[in-house]
Amino acid sequence: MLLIACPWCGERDELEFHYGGQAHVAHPADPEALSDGEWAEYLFVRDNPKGPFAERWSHAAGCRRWFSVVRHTVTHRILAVQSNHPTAADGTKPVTA
Amino acid sequence: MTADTLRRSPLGHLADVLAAHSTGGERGVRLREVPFLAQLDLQLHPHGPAAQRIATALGTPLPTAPNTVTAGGPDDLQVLWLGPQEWLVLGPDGSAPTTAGLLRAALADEPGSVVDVGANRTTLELAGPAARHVLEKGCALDLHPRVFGPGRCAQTLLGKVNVILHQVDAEPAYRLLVRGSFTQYLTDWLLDAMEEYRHPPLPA
Amino acid sequence: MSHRLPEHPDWLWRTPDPRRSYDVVIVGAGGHGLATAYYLARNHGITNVAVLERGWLAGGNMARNTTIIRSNYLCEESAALYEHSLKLWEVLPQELEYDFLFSQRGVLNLAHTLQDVREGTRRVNANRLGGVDAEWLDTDQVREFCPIVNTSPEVRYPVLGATLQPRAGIAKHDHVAWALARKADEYGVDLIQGCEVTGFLRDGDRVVGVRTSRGPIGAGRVALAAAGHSSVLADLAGLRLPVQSHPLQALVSELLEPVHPTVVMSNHVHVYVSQAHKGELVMGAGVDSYNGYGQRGSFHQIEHQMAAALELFPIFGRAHVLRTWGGIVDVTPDASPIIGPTPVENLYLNCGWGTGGFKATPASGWVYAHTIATGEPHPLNAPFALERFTTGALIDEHGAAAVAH
Amino acid sequence: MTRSHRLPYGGRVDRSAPLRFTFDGVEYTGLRGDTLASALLANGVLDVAPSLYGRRPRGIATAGVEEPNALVQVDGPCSEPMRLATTVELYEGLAATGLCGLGRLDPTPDETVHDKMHIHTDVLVVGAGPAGLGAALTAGRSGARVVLVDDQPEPGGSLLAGRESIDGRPALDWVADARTELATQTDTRILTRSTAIGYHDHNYLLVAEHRTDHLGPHPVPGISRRRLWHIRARRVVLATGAHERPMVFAGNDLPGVMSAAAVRAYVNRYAVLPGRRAVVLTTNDHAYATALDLVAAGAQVAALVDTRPKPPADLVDRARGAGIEVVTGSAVVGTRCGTAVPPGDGGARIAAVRIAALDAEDAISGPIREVACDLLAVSGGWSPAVHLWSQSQGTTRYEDEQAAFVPAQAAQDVVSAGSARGVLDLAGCLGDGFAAGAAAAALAGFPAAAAPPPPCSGDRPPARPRPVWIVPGETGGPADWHDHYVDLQRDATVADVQRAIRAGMRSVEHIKRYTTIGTAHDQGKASGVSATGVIARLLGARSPGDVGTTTYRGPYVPTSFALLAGRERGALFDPVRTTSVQPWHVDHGAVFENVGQWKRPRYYPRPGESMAAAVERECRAAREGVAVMDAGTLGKIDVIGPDAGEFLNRVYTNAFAKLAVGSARYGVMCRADGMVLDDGVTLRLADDHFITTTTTGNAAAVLDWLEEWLQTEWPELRVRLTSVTEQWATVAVVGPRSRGVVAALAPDLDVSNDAFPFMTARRTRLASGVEARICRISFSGELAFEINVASWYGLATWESVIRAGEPLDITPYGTETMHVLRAEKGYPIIGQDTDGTVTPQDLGMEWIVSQRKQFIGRRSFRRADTARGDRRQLVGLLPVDPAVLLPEGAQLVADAEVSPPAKALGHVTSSYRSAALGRTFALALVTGGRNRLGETVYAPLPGGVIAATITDAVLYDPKGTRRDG
Repeated sequence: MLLIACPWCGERDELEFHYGGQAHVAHPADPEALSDGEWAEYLFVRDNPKGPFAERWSHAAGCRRWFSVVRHTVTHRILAVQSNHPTAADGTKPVTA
Repeated sequence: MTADTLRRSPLGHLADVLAAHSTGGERGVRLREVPFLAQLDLQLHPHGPAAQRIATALGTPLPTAPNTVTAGGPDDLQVLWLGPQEWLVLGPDGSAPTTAGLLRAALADEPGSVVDVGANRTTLELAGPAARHVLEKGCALDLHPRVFGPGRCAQTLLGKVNVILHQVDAEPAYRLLVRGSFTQYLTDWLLDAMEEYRHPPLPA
Repeated sequence: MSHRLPEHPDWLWRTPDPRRSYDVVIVGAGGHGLATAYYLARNHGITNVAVLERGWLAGGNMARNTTIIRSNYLCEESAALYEHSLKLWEVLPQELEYDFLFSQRGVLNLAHTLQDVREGTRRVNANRLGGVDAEWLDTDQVREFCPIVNTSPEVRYPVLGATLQPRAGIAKHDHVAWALARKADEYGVDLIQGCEVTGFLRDGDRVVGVRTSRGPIGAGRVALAAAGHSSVLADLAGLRLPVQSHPLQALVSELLEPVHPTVVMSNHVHVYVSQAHKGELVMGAGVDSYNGYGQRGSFHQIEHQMAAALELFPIFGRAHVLRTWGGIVDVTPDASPIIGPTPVENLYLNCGWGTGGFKATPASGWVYAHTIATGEPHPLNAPFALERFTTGALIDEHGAAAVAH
Repeated sequence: MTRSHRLPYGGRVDRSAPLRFTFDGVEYTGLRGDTLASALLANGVLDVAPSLYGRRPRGIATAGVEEPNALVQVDGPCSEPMRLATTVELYEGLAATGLCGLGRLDPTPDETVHDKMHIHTDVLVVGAGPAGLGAALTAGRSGARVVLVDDQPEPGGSLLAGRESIDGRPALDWVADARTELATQTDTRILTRSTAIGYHDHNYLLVAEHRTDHLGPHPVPGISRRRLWHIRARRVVLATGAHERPMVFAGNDLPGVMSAAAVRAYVNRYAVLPGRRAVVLTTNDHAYATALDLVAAGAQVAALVDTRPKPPADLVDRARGAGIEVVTGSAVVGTRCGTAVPPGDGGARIAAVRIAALDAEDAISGPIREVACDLLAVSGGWSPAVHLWSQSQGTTRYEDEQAAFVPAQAAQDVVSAGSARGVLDLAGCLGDGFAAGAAAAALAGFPAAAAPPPPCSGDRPPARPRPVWIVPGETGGPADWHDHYVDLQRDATVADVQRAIRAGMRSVEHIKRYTTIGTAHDQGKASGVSATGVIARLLGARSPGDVGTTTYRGPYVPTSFALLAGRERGALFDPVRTTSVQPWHVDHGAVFENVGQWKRPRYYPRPGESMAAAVERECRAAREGVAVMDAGTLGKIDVIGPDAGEFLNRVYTNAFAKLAVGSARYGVMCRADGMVLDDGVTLRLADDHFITTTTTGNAAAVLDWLEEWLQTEWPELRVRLTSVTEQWATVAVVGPRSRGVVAALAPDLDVSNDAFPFMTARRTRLASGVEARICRISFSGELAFEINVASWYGLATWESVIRAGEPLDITPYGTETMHVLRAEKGYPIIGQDTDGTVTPQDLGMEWIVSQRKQFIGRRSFRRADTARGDRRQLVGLLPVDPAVLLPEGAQLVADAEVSPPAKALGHVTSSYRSAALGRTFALALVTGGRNRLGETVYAPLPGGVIAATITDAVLYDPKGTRRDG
């Protein structure tokens, strides 16, 4: 049972979260401009490193915010947590940096 | 005006059962439903002008510290932090239309939402010296008084059910807001967890 | 009465040093790598082969699975591949001269909702049409077939019926791997343990060998068969795969007198359990949602697995979990494997088996050996090419295989 | 009657509380404070059951969780297999049976309760021996929250079995004081009879507490039998102690060969003399105390055999002073079994040992002599209990000096203390514990003044041991040593290990698997390192460190399924979700269907009525009169904000931005790969306010999906989502006569078609006074209304609909009828007629796929396979024989004659008997189906082939003339 620090609610059990896979994979701005191969890459191909991995979680049973975590995929140590909610930029402070 | 005789709270039919399972004493714990509380889901930007207007209208600021509750105003409202841009405004039975009106007026043209969720969830109150231990049977939050206490709230899991947990008294007493469809299950779960405290403790 | 396992043979395999080059280098001495080496030799006469293993032979997922063998998959392509596998399982004990306790005790897949019933009957009918043995059992027949299943209508998700594949069953995983290893070794294949692949030797766009912790090794062709680490290896070759690696756990009980005559799987309540030869209950838990290479998963998966097990098998209440462990499953978007050539010349790929790798071992080796030997996929693995993610011709097993097994 | 082996005084047993128990059907008496093992030993019973495979007699060999032999079935209301006699506490009436390594599952339902508790602590200390107590004391003094767990009924650990002094008093007085002090610390909790079984990531530990096992087999009212503690700790101190290793020599498995530390525990803690004439065999200092304690208890110690040529002189002197012959540089090289056993005094038992000197290479180097004995106490050295440490991913290293694997690099916020990290003397353990507790508290934010540990006496740091991994046999070589047992429970010997190595095995993992060493019930707890030593010797490795151990896997001790399941059983296994109308459904005999976690009425049979008849009746009511259904389970989401229309445009394949206020529209949403995800009707309540519905089973997933896109892709959209699924009760009133019912319910509402057209909504106050939103939405093709009220009024509104409809014979209907009605109209059910490989076009819904806007998944439709014209498409099927029902899931082929393996053209997704059509019909996904209208396909089934004609999916009222009534 991982202990994940929601940037807003603080440390909670993994069970409260939904996993969202690799972080920072943006939906292509213009999908129609992509080749089938490029589109397939967006749909299906994600990094899968053995080591630090930037990934998304959503605090589904809590504040329901999505955020990013850098987690080591062998030790499960959480190396960084980052809120990507726009409010953060506007001055509301998540409880963890 | 609606005849209140038509209204059914999810646990109205179980009031006697809840009372019968409640116990007093040093390791007592009590469970009851607090039906028909007004509940409004409020979403908006916490630092816009509307937030200030709402604070004035409600008579209490919106809590911006996660997992905290503010209270006040003539209507005895409580505002629970649900997320960085979301709150639950709780009030007495019947107060929803007025409060919703106030909130909508204060929100004005600013993006946000006010949604009546009064019938979406009901409220259970779990109180007594053993209340925390009952919760600890299925809640992974740290409920130690050093960490959690009156005026704190959290959206979390109790057993397999999402709840809004709100500590209202140091006794301790907690309110559990649970969606209507899960109410029966959660009640069964709580009554089962409380069973231990109806019996003598295990000899040391 | 509990059974003592059959003794292993007096001789298993050599511990050779790597030679400078081989016709084929297989990366990964798990079941699939060993089966590939075996069929390269047996079916194609290619014996100048090395199987390189980072750790100890068959120590990855091969040592960690719950040994269920079945071929009753939903999609025609999958069923055909797994059925080929099942047919090979039926002849391999004799062919390999190794009693690996292949026991065709049947596999039940329980249905608990009307949707489960629809999916189950769809699978039974599809399997029968595809030449795979399959039957539909009603609740009474389920109780008759496996009397300890709780078929009471009072449970949270009552058993509404089950599919049965009579020819399905279990086998002893270590014995299987060792049987293949022994025969491959006998054919002259070098099984090289403690040899980690750290990179690829390239000549332009072609792969011509591998860099290893024990020095460079030349290779006419390089075949990856490193379940759990497919992405890590592909990365070394500059390939990104539609694969994510997740933890998957399993557990065994202590030895118990026989109570469970078959294999029972339930997607809905989430149980899969058999009682092994010696008497231990062997069960699998769920796949964790997050990526992980730690060969361990989250404990709540085990707890949920136990609750589910008791829902279906109340008699298990006082059994004990003796040991839990975790493996790493490579999961693809359509829950089907990838077997075939890659965009890099002379580099071949076999990965993404999710939870189905063990049962596929012989067929995987068979078709992979064919692909490596001929440069062209075997008809059975042609649909499982990497290109399907571009064309959209996925082989979507999610419908019937939403959980691990 | 046997002579009692109970000592007349001493021990932690209550002589005023004799307890009767039976073992293998024979009645005995023990004392409160006994384990089953000590009570059996007190009665002279040593062997519990023969070994599983070799049928060798085997005796109690240890006094704890590392026991390899003494497995029992504890009988009772629900008997429990595979308990250890060494850990089962005696209670009045205990009944147990010896097991030869194979348990028996009792089919009797287990009525006992198992529960769980989740707690957080600043410092968790595992083990309440001297190091653990010291750690808990200092950590607790800092004000930190402390949890101390120990598997025994009382704290003390090794002190319970010893005779040491602390602070000038018996050590157990110090333990009592420590316990008292801990009890006064407000935030310290001691869990006894509690074994830490698992150490997981992020300092998450599982502790199994046996709460009532020692009280007897019956449930104690209100008290769970066992409890699983889930503990999240900021810092962990592992003071888990060490296990004494067995030694590998010929005949080392005879009953009467026992761990020296266990012998000491039986003598001192349980006041039981396991033998009257003992030989002690040791590689280290510790067994000297055993020898001395045996003598003090009145036993004879015939010889103390030390593998070391020069053991510490003071120890030798003390032993000799007690009249013990000390034989140095030697080992026991064989044992002899007694044949003449006193009647009733157990079965086979050791009668003599054979002793020989060993040279520096561990070879026998002198004459062999035989010494008679009835007990051989063996200390092969000490292995720190690194199981939890290893589970926490900490590394270990082999320490030659100690001949042990000790903790090396920590992977989490944890330290080991005391003998768990190889500190084997009491003063060292106390000092280590005190320091570790203070440090852990400080790191958790509670600095504490360092208190010096109390002085102690009775032992001292041990001298270097001399492990002898294999004591040679008197003849032959390792391949012949078939009675040198390495794993007692698996009957695996040195000869077996040698065979594995000869077969080519080199890895400890392979050898373990080849021989099955370490895989039995004890998981090699005590013997694992000995096995590594044996393997190292036979492989010619320099030390066991070069071979390594196999991975330590949880749980630390076997843990019952029931405990892990906890309270999630029966009614609490998984939530049952119900709507506010549920009481009515139950009262009116509904048969329920599980849909996700919901219970939905499937149909409402009248007394004696079959499902088919009920469904036909319900369908007829909906088609010809009026019928009512509880639609409250559909997911409902408020979508609010100036960009709500744009947002819906992006997630649905069709357009919503320009939907008129007060109007509703059906929409389909796809995943990014173009496959249908969900469908439902969305209603526009205001310019900036929509309410969107989802399928019952998908509600949570769809909300997650929408939030994900909104938060992570389109944060610029000013849209807020609120789930209101349970806010609204939804009563669907369906059928040509529904208008009259709604008119009666809602007198203020003009329900005429012109005033209230299809796919619009109206707010009104019902005659009851309840505020309602009524929509004209139809999932049946008939005139239909959906009445939405706050769910507080759901039941009352449902009842008022029933009352208002009574004159029209209004009929409640369930999901089965709903499915028939919608299928007659060709409306697909997502998840039934689709399976994750189906596009909207495959469903014949090109009309709903906008060509003018972007939406999630659109790009995927252009992929080669997705754009094929001959994909599987939804069509209708009419069986040629109109009375024959196609089974759902039937496969379809083009030819009546087909022999497997054959490819299918498609399969039946839905199939029903239709009263309205007067026949059976089905929906199916068929390859290129829409180009095959009129063709005949065949469903090969076990009972024969069914022929059916492909038709359009819409079979009932294709022109849609009925929806306006």
